Amino acid sequence: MILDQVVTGLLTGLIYGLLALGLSVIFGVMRIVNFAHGEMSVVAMYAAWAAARYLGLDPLLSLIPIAAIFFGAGYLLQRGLIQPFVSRPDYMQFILLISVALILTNGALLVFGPEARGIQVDYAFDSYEIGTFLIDKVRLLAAGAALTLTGLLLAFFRFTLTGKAIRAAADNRTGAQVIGLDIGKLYAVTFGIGTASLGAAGVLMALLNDAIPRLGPELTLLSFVIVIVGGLGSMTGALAGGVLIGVSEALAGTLLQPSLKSMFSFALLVLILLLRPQGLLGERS
Amino acid sequence: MNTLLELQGVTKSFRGLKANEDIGFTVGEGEIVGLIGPNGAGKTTLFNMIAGVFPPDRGTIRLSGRDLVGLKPHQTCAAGIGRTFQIVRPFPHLTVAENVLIGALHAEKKMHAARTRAAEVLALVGLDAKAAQKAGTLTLPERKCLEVARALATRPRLLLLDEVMAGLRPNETDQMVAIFRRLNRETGLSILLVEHVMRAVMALSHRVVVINSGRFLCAGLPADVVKDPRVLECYLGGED
Amino acid sequence: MKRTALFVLIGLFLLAPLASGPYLLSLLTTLLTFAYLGQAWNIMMGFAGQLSLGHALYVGLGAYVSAALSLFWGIPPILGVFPAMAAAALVGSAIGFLSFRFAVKGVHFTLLTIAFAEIARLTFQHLSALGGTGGLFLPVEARTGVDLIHLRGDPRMFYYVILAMAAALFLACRALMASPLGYRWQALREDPAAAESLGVNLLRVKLAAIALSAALTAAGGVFTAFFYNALFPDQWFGLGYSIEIILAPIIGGLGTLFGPILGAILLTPLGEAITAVTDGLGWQSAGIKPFCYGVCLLLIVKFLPDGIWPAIRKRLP
Amino acid sequence: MGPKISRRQMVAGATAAVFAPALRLSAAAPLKVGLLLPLSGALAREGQSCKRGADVSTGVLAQLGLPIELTVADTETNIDTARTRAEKLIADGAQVLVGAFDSAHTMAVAQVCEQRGVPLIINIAAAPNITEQGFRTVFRNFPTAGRLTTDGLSLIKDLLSVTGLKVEKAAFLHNNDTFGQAMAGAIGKLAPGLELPFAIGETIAYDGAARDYAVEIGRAKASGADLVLMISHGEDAIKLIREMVKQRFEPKAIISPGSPGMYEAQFYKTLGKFGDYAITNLPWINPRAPLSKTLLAAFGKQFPDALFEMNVGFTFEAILIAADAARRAGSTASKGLLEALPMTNLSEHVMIGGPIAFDGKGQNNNIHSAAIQNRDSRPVVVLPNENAEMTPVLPMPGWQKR
Repeated sequence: MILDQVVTGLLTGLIYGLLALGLSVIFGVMRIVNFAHGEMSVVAMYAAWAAARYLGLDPLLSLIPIAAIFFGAGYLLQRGLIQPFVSRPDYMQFILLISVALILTNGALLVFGPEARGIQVDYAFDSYEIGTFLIDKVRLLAAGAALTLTGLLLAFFRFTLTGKAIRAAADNRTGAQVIGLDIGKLYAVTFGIGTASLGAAGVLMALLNDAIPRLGPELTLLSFVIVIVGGLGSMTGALAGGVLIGVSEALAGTLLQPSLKSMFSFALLVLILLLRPQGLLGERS
Repeated sequence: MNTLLELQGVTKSFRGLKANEDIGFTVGEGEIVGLIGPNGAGKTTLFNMIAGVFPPDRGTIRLSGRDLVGLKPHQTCAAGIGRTFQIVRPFPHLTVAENVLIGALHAEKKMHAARTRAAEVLALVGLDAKAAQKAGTLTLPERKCLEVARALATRPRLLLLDEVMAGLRPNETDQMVAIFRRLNRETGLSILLVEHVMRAVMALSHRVVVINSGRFLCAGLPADVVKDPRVLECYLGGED
Repeated sequence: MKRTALFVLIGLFLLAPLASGPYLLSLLTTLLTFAYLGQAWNIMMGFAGQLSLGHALYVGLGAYVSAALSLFWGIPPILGVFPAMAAAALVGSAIGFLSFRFAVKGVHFTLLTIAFAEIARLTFQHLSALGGTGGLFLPVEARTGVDLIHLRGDPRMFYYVILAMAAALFLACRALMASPLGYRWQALREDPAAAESLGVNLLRVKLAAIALSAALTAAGGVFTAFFYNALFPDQWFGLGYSIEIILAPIIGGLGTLFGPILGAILLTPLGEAITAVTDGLGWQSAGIKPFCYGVCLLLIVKFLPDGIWPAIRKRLP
Repeated sequence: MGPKISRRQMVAGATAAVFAPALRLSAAAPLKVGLLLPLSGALAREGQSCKRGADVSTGVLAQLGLPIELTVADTETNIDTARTRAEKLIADGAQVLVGAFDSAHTMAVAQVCEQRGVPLIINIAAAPNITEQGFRTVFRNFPTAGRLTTDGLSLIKDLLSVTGLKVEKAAFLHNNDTFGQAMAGAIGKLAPGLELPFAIGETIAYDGAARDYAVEIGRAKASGADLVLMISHGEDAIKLIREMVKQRFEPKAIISPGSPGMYEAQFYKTLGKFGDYAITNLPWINPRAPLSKTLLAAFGKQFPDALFEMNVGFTFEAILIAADAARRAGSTASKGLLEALPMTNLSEHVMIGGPIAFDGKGQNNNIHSAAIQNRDSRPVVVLPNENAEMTPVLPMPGWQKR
């Protein structure tokens, strides 16, 4: 049974990883902590639900268009609202994004109502049986998609010109300006990418969870924990953190009382903050 | 002349790179010593070790015989070391007077005594007209003055000056030099200064210590040192 | 000018219960509670520059410690407030010490404060001796009269208690700001390395800020416990409450004395005003009020990034 | 105007006859009822479902000659707002308050009401302490956790004996929130005295905010339980059942001894056939009471897409109790209501149980639970017999045999 749980935790963790990646990318490049992170991904869950309900699109298909829309929204949000706050102190960024979160959560409540919105795919209840193992099909598909997307993102940052420019801007803002990079645009692109990946993660999560407005803050906190554990600003760290939190929550739930699952994550967070503040895979500045 | 600051065999490396190796020199009481060397010679690292920002890997640093190694910056300050930062670090949202007051609070426990002390120091460096202004609004030369005033307000026995003349115009440099000479003469303040502005170094220093690539190169009277071929060579050859 | 404004403000608050009905009184009590808690939080963030997003931890601790002492040992809150404050100061110092010892700074420090508040919330959820998620209830007796020792009385008494607390804290903060400690806090906030070079003992100054802020916040928690008489971990330890606490001082003007008060004066009625407007317009959909509140908040941060008080002060002679 | 409407009106008319004295007062000013519910924030779903009960009450009560004027206020799931809104409602002239769903908020509102001498009729809030505080103005028409549990567990015994099902070991899964902990505490205390024909094996407390319940169900399955006792809160029930299907965990019965979750619209919509056969033992609308028929008809008309839930029934009843008190007092003033409420003896109401009456603490002890089984994505009363619409079916068919 423990092994079953570890596998489940691992698969869930991959989706968490993609979710947290968005937070990490944005922080890593422009040092902004997106406190509306979870709320934004709940909007993506609703988008996936709406696509399934009204267009009959499977979330695995609506994934790409929704991520694209989220990219655009993130780009515009950064340009229109967040850019002036990049150089302001963190508490102002915090209040700004808390307001955004309030607006998103209650906007979702206004538009979609308080009922949980679940997506019905015809494979929702399937699971694969391998020996004594039971693997949940939805989770496997979602995790696979999350892993693929994460891989694509990593490749983007490693191999494309824009990706390299963004990394340069993250490492040395002034230096990047000196060599003529348009920082404003790069930041907007980064915010777009961060938003797109949390959007994609939201769509995948909609397969496993019903969308409900109050899920937002939970997801924000979860992403923080993952990102700190993996290393704030580190992309592979976010993935590793997601898997670690997924597995350790599963184990904590199995070995301790399940209601203490998140306590375990927070304890892990504290330990990491104290002993390795750069996170498991982050670099010490 | 009694020895005030004494460094012996001070060595420090960062990630395998030696920043300072086996450095030793002294500053006497009431003495002004110029510490020069090309960029990257390890001067600021040395300052940070004296001020307690980080400890040396090896070696001793003593102030009037008291071991400074392992002390935190606020403890070295209590021991009598005042310092300025190469890149000025004013408290931007506080007024000029408040900036200096925080230093003065180290020397004076009572608020009004500290305020008086702060006012005196501000007058001394010629910033008294700007006392009520926010430090963030000062010009660079004014910020340098403020940096010095703040350090002076702690009533140090040894003042560490890290390139305070850089970026000043010649007449401003001369004013600054005059202030330090007066302080030195009237209060017996000892000064160790890292400086690239040779005009200031020559005018102020009683003695000059040269380091290069983290090692002690030579020491002597300012006029002698500048003629030393090794010094010339390290400046010409060491510049990259 | 500032002094006159202060006296007018205090006078208005003193006389308010005479002119206002219970509804307004209730609103003013909430307002003063947030002004008080915001002021206490401001010591740590506004003065000393340590951003805590887990201040609900200290409200909860103060509330639970004093309530438990009163329930199980009959210790009245007037005495219970001291152990409550001490407990919060101790926890705050422990967090402060750990963060100092392990050099946890900036965003990481903020997340550390959230983590500890969440751990406390989950712990209290599982403390069945203190009611767990089922809640801890104080007996509601003697609802008339004034009993300051046991904090029992009618709403006007509670109003004056929190008014006295807020006023005392305001004066205390004003004295602190002008004290050596206050200046050292500001030095720590502005530039820790420079402060240290000027002889400021960072650990001591930081711990003083956190411990004092935590203890004063806990005193607010004691008030809250005896005002509401029912304690639930999700309510008083929750992240939502931590966020509520810090809105007023940031909107009002961080690090200023009037900021937390002005912020509360603006934000508490803002919620009521939005409800009145949306009701008046016939917008009945649930969620419209917090939605508009979010929009207002966004506009304020966007256009008055330094807060209201600094913007007003600039225009004062 | 179709024949449907006229039939509904007929039923309403028949019910109104019971309240005949009320008709004399119908010209009087309506009773001003202030309703406090968490319409936004964490409890928005529950609050909005309660509100539907209130929305439908105005019309139904008017037909009974019990005119009310309803003002609804949103507590935003925030205790300060709950308190301030209560004060505002009273300031705006509310003569009786109804609410507030959450126990913490209800405590805050109760104190305002006590202070102001305005009666509070609690629609839903299960924390036992609320009626242990000596409030004079607080009346609760909702069972305490202890009562819910006793009824819930006894009904399990009845269910097992009626269906002849034998189970050996139960796994007890409960949400670790206020309600869940209160219920779990009551079960721990009461179960031994009830001589249940099965043992409660693994007890699993879970976090309602958890994102998935793979571990929880994994543990229940590994414990070898053939009965699942579940205290859920809302959509957690959906996730738990879905996880059972995925993990192919097929207990003989899934029974909630008195919690929300498994009889809600979203539950049926999301789970479809997998939601069937689960049983919840809780207070429910008495489908045979005349007033229930009126209420259900009105509800069906006003909310064709919504499902009638317990929240709706209790919110309606709380308002009914207020209107009834005003009728008996012959006045809508709070003072008169406070004198009339303790004398409440309302036999014509909608929820299963005896006449509504309050004990010295303001608690109605006559509410009884019924066993509700999900059949064809609809909640159906299966026990007690006098209220039953169908007979219970246990053991549940396996997931793949549906």
